[in-house]
Amino acid sequence: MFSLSRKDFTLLAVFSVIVMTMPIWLQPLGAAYPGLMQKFVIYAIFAIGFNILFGLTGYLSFGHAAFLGVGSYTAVWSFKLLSMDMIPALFFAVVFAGIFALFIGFFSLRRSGIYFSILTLAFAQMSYSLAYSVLTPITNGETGLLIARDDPRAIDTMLGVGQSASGMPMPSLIGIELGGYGGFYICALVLIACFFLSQKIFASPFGMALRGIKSNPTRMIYTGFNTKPYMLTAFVISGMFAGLAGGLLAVTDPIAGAERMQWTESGNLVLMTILGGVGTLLGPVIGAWVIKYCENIFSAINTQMLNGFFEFLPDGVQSVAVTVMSKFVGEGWHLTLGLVFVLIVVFLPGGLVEGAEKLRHRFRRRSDTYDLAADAQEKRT
Amino acid sequence: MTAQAKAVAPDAVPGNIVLHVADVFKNFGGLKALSDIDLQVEEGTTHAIIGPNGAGKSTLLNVIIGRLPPTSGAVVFDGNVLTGMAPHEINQLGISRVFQTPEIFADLSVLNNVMAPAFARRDGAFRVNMFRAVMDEAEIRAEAEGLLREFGLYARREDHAGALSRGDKRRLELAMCLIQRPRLLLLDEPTAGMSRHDTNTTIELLKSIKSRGMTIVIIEHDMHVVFSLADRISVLAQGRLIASGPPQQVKDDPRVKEAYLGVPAE
Amino acid sequence: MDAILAQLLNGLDKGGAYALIALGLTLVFGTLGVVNFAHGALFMLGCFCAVVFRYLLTIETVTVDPTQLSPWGAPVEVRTPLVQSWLGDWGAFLVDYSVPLSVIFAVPVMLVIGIVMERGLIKHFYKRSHAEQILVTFGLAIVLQEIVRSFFGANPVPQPIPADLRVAADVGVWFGMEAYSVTYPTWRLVYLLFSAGVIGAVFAFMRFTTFGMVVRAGMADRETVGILGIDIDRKFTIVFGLAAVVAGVAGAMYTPLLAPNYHIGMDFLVLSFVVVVVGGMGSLPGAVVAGFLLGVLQSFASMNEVTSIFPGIDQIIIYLVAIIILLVRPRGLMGRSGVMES
Amino acid sequence: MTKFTMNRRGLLKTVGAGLTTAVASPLVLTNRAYAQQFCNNPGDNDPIIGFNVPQTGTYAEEGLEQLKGYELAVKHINGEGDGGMINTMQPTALKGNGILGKRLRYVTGDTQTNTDAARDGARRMIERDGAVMVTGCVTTGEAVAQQALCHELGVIYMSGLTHGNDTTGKDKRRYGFRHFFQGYMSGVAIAPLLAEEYGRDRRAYHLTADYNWGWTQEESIMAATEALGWETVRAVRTPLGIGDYSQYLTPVLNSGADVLILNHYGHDMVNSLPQAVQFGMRDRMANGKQFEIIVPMFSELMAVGAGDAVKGIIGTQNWNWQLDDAGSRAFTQSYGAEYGEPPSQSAHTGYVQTLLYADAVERAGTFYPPEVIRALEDFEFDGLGNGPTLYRGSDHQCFKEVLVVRGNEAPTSRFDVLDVVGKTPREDVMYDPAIFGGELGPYEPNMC
Repeated sequence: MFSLSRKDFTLLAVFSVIVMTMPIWLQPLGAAYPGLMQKFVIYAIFAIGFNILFGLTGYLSFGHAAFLGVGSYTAVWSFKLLSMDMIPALFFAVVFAGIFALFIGFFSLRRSGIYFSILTLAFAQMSYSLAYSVLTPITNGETGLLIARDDPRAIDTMLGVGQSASGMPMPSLIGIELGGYGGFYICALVLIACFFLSQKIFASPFGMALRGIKSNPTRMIYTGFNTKPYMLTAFVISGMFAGLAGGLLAVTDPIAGAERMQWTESGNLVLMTILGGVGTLLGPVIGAWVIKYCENIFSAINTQMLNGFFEFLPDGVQSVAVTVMSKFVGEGWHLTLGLVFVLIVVFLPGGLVEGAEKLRHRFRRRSDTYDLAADAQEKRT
Repeated sequence: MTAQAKAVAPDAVPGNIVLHVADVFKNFGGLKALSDIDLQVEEGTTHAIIGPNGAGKSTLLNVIIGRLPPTSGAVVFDGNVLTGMAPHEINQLGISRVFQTPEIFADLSVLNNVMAPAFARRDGAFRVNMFRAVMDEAEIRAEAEGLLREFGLYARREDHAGALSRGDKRRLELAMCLIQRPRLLLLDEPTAGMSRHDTNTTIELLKSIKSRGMTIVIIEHDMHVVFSLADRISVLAQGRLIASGPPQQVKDDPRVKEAYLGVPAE
Repeated sequence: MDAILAQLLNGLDKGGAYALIALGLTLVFGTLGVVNFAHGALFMLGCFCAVVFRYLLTIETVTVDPTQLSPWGAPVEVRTPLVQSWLGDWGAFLVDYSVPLSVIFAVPVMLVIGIVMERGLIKHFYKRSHAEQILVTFGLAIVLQEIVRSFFGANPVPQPIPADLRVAADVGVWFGMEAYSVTYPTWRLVYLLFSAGVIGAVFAFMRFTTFGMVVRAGMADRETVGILGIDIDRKFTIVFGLAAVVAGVAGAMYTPLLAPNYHIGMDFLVLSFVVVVVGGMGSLPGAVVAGFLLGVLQSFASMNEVTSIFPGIDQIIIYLVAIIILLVRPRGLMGRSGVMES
Repeated sequence: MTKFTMNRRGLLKTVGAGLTTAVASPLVLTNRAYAQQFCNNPGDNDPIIGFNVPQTGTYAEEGLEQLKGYELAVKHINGEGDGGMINTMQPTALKGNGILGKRLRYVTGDTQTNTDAARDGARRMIERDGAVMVTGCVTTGEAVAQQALCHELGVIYMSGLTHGNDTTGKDKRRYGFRHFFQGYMSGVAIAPLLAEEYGRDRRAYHLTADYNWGWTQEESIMAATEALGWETVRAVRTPLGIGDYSQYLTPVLNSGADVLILNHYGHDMVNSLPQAVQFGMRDRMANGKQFEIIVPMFSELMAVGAGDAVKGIIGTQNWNWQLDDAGSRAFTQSYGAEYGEPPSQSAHTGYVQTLLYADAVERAGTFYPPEVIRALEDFEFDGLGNGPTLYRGSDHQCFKEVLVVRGNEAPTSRFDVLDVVGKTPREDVMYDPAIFGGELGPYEPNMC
């Protein structure tokens, strides 16, 4: 049940090391602070889950942010009503997101291709609009759902787990508070578990069936597979991953806002997955990291920093360098992101992971084409 | 003959009627595509359906497979009325189909192409089976590799199926059907567009399958193929069944000669 | 009755805009098979064609008057508008009518932009997966937005309606109602007629020219057209240019109703995809019908009589209708089978 | 341009040249946190504050204006430039030599007008850059989200442009402070002028953006106008950001109303106001009176975006550069010298908040947040452009004169689109903090 092929096991081990040592290797990149590392890890979970649907079945959902939002709202409500412990919060986040995905998937999966995409988009946008306005009693609308000191927290009260004398209550795991690095390491463990699960799904007959549906749905039904429950299961699983990610967002930072459900968030997720490489195990994770990095680090560089950085240059050259660079950072970070998208898709077709692999092969063994194909194949099976 | 070959048709009982197309009519609007078709296929035999273009062969096949509902009449397979069943349910009853243009999983490896149908056979139409890797299913894997060896595709088991030649794709599709150990194999022009040499190879392959006791319904243009394989032949013309019987009898039937054989084949 | 007429006009007006945006998108979608996330950016560029045109007409010479200081301590600048000082009343007329005249400016500009985009980038992506098309066109859209932002900032740039068209027309009287029962902005009526005209022109072009027939055949069955040996490449370029022009003029004329900023394209992007898909992939009439349908339904759903029964219905009506239509009709209103279904 | 050595360090950190720091393990960092008395104690280092404003998205321009105000404030606090309002602020402990004798430094972030991104930015400033105070926002959503986060982490948050009642009402926090005015004050402030201009016998139709801010605004204005004797015909909620409001505007015309109140902000208002004018509403007579449109909450950038439609429209503002007091003049002077244009209210509130924080630290003699908070609470000051002002301790809301403005009929540039037509005294806009509920929470900081 927990076995993996040797190749997958190596990948998992390397991946675990990369994730757990983030505080070290992100240091020189200026990203080694808990807030961003938590986001790296959580959005990686989100993208892995999305890839189970999009990567394996080819069904492009444009409404996955809705499940992220449902997960967050559920978790915050669990903090408010039951307990500040993360276990019930995550449990309910996953369950509610799953139920929501079951509902949306049931209707959306009646169609395929672009029609499916627009159906999921429409459901998610409806959820967003309602969460922002009519459902404000549940969602607290624009300002977002926050925890308060005087929330009931039935379980905590029953167990006599009091709130700390100072500050706001913090989400915890069996009494251990989850701020900062603690929150990051918990999320990192969850990510590794999710990565493992996604490896198992990719290698399993279930995963093969999903790939079969992507490759040739006609052959699938004439081979005796009932494709509808397969699709629905994949949809619900990926919705649950999203719910888990949403729950973790609330665990590390107890607030849930409607903007998390907007189409731009779904779009971001799609871009992360495509950027990294659709259908590859590692791609969506890397895509998520690249986009979150641009968003958080590039946007924070201002002209003062640039001036300092280019101080060694003569005055005239310095101001030119600063002017040019400032178009790409700070308020111009979107431009960098847009260029990254275009350049990657032009020069690394198939996304970062697949593109990098192709390049590596081209440089390493130009002649041995048969092996190349076999290797690429092995990656998929 | 290998071990797999014996396993292909587990419990064939000669003389038993496995497929009965009973008084089927199929209209498309005003067009009568099929009229009063009545066919019986005996277990363990190869039954060929022939006829000129537009005679209704494909329509008949689609009615059998559940893709098209008949306007009236019924298709009965092994005591089950197929009308109204979904294609995957029909397959689960034991009918596998080879298409005119090969339907395979182009993005999967050749080996996985053959293994996937085996899971449908073993696990049924739907089962969430996540915790055991495909490649760890030793039994199914061995069976699939055996079939690939037999079909001369073993060396290419790791390749994308989409990269195979057209002839290889056809053989792969046949292997995908056989691993399901179907009680009835439907072949839709299995040699269409093949060279004479490939056609002969395919005939030999089909003969070996037939010799395992497999029940086969074949739709075919090529008379060489038909008379090499068929135990019984039914002739369709303008949506009607004009003759049915052993090859020699059909060959001599004047109506058939008039309707079909009078025109040079191909 | 008057309320219904007013909302019908609102709906048709909205629908005209939706249909125009969707028309170009469905051409690119249906003919070229490209999921063009940069289509919203084309609309935005069209808006800024109007802005740039007006800017060019109102270029001023600036002389600094060092004797006077503004309250924030800078020398006062004296500005003389060039066009008006050269051309007098005629120049004033040009400035006043800058928005409708900018359409003449937008057509060649957008055509060039469309052709450059297609030749430079999009054409390399016809054979690539939809996923990669999304990524590259989205990236392109962001880059275009940022370029516009670096020139015009993020604040909306309002464009005035020509003075003669600023009054609201008493539409009710035309239908035999009392005076002032339904008044409607003249510019919106102009936009409605304009969108009808552009839609008509596109349909006529597709219907009566050989080029249009080839393109329509291509939408129905791309392979066959390719086999016929028609130089489909050049046709594709022109189709993309045409889509850019339609989106662009739709944007330019819309600027008085909606002050454009660099982000306006993204706001229309999702909506235009919904309209196209509800209309059905590969169908030009479908896109137009869906545009008007969604526009009219959105207007009627916003009436107090409706929202008092279904609170919040006006928030979600477009998506709700989209869901219902797609569940009832598998390929939207007029979709063809096999286009963008896998 | 002045060079900041720290900023170079910051950038090195950012783009990855400082490989040597790689040895620092998370354990070390956590220990560092415990070694402090409170979150991001500058100790012997220069204090760092974070400016977190939208730099992209719909409200980017408003955010960038605010950023300019912040940057100018840092200069003045550090003794560069002409000192601006430090010279006019009374009382003040600021000496133009930084804070507590140390040079003030800053980092910036982009909130994208999105609560999640705003919190991400604030966390980066607090966790990575060691910011001892975070400030900036353009919407109430951003303000509440950042304020709650900063309270959890024990870092003071000075909000920027937020007009919703919740920021210092239902969602107030001990660590959050607002200088900007809010919806209730707008309603009370605008009422006398409305009575004077449009009379007491009016029928009003509200169009309200359908989210928290819109609702509180609608409630406040409705209460204030009904107190005047106006009748509310109907209040209709409009979806956020729909762009085309025609379907909500046509029912206004024949509703029997003679005033339209647009409870819209920013981009919503930039579209709804011109569209209302296009429908001929301002050329119309209803109930024998001239039909009027009111926009209770204005900003200069919104007014520019709305173009000609804004002429003659009455609304309220927090501050306007055309004010003629010493503080406003000084600020307008030095801002104009720096950027070549007059400041907006967004820049003003950012500037003032920074000064107020620096001054409070100076008076408290420490960066320790509880002490700084106590220094800010119930602080009375003058000379910052709004007349005598009180930072009320019970809800951390500033109370000062509220400006009533009107769209300039003949603007000479894009900087004088709004004219100040009235001031409502501070006493009139004061209210009982209990009406909005909420709880400030404890002084004692969490450890970040």
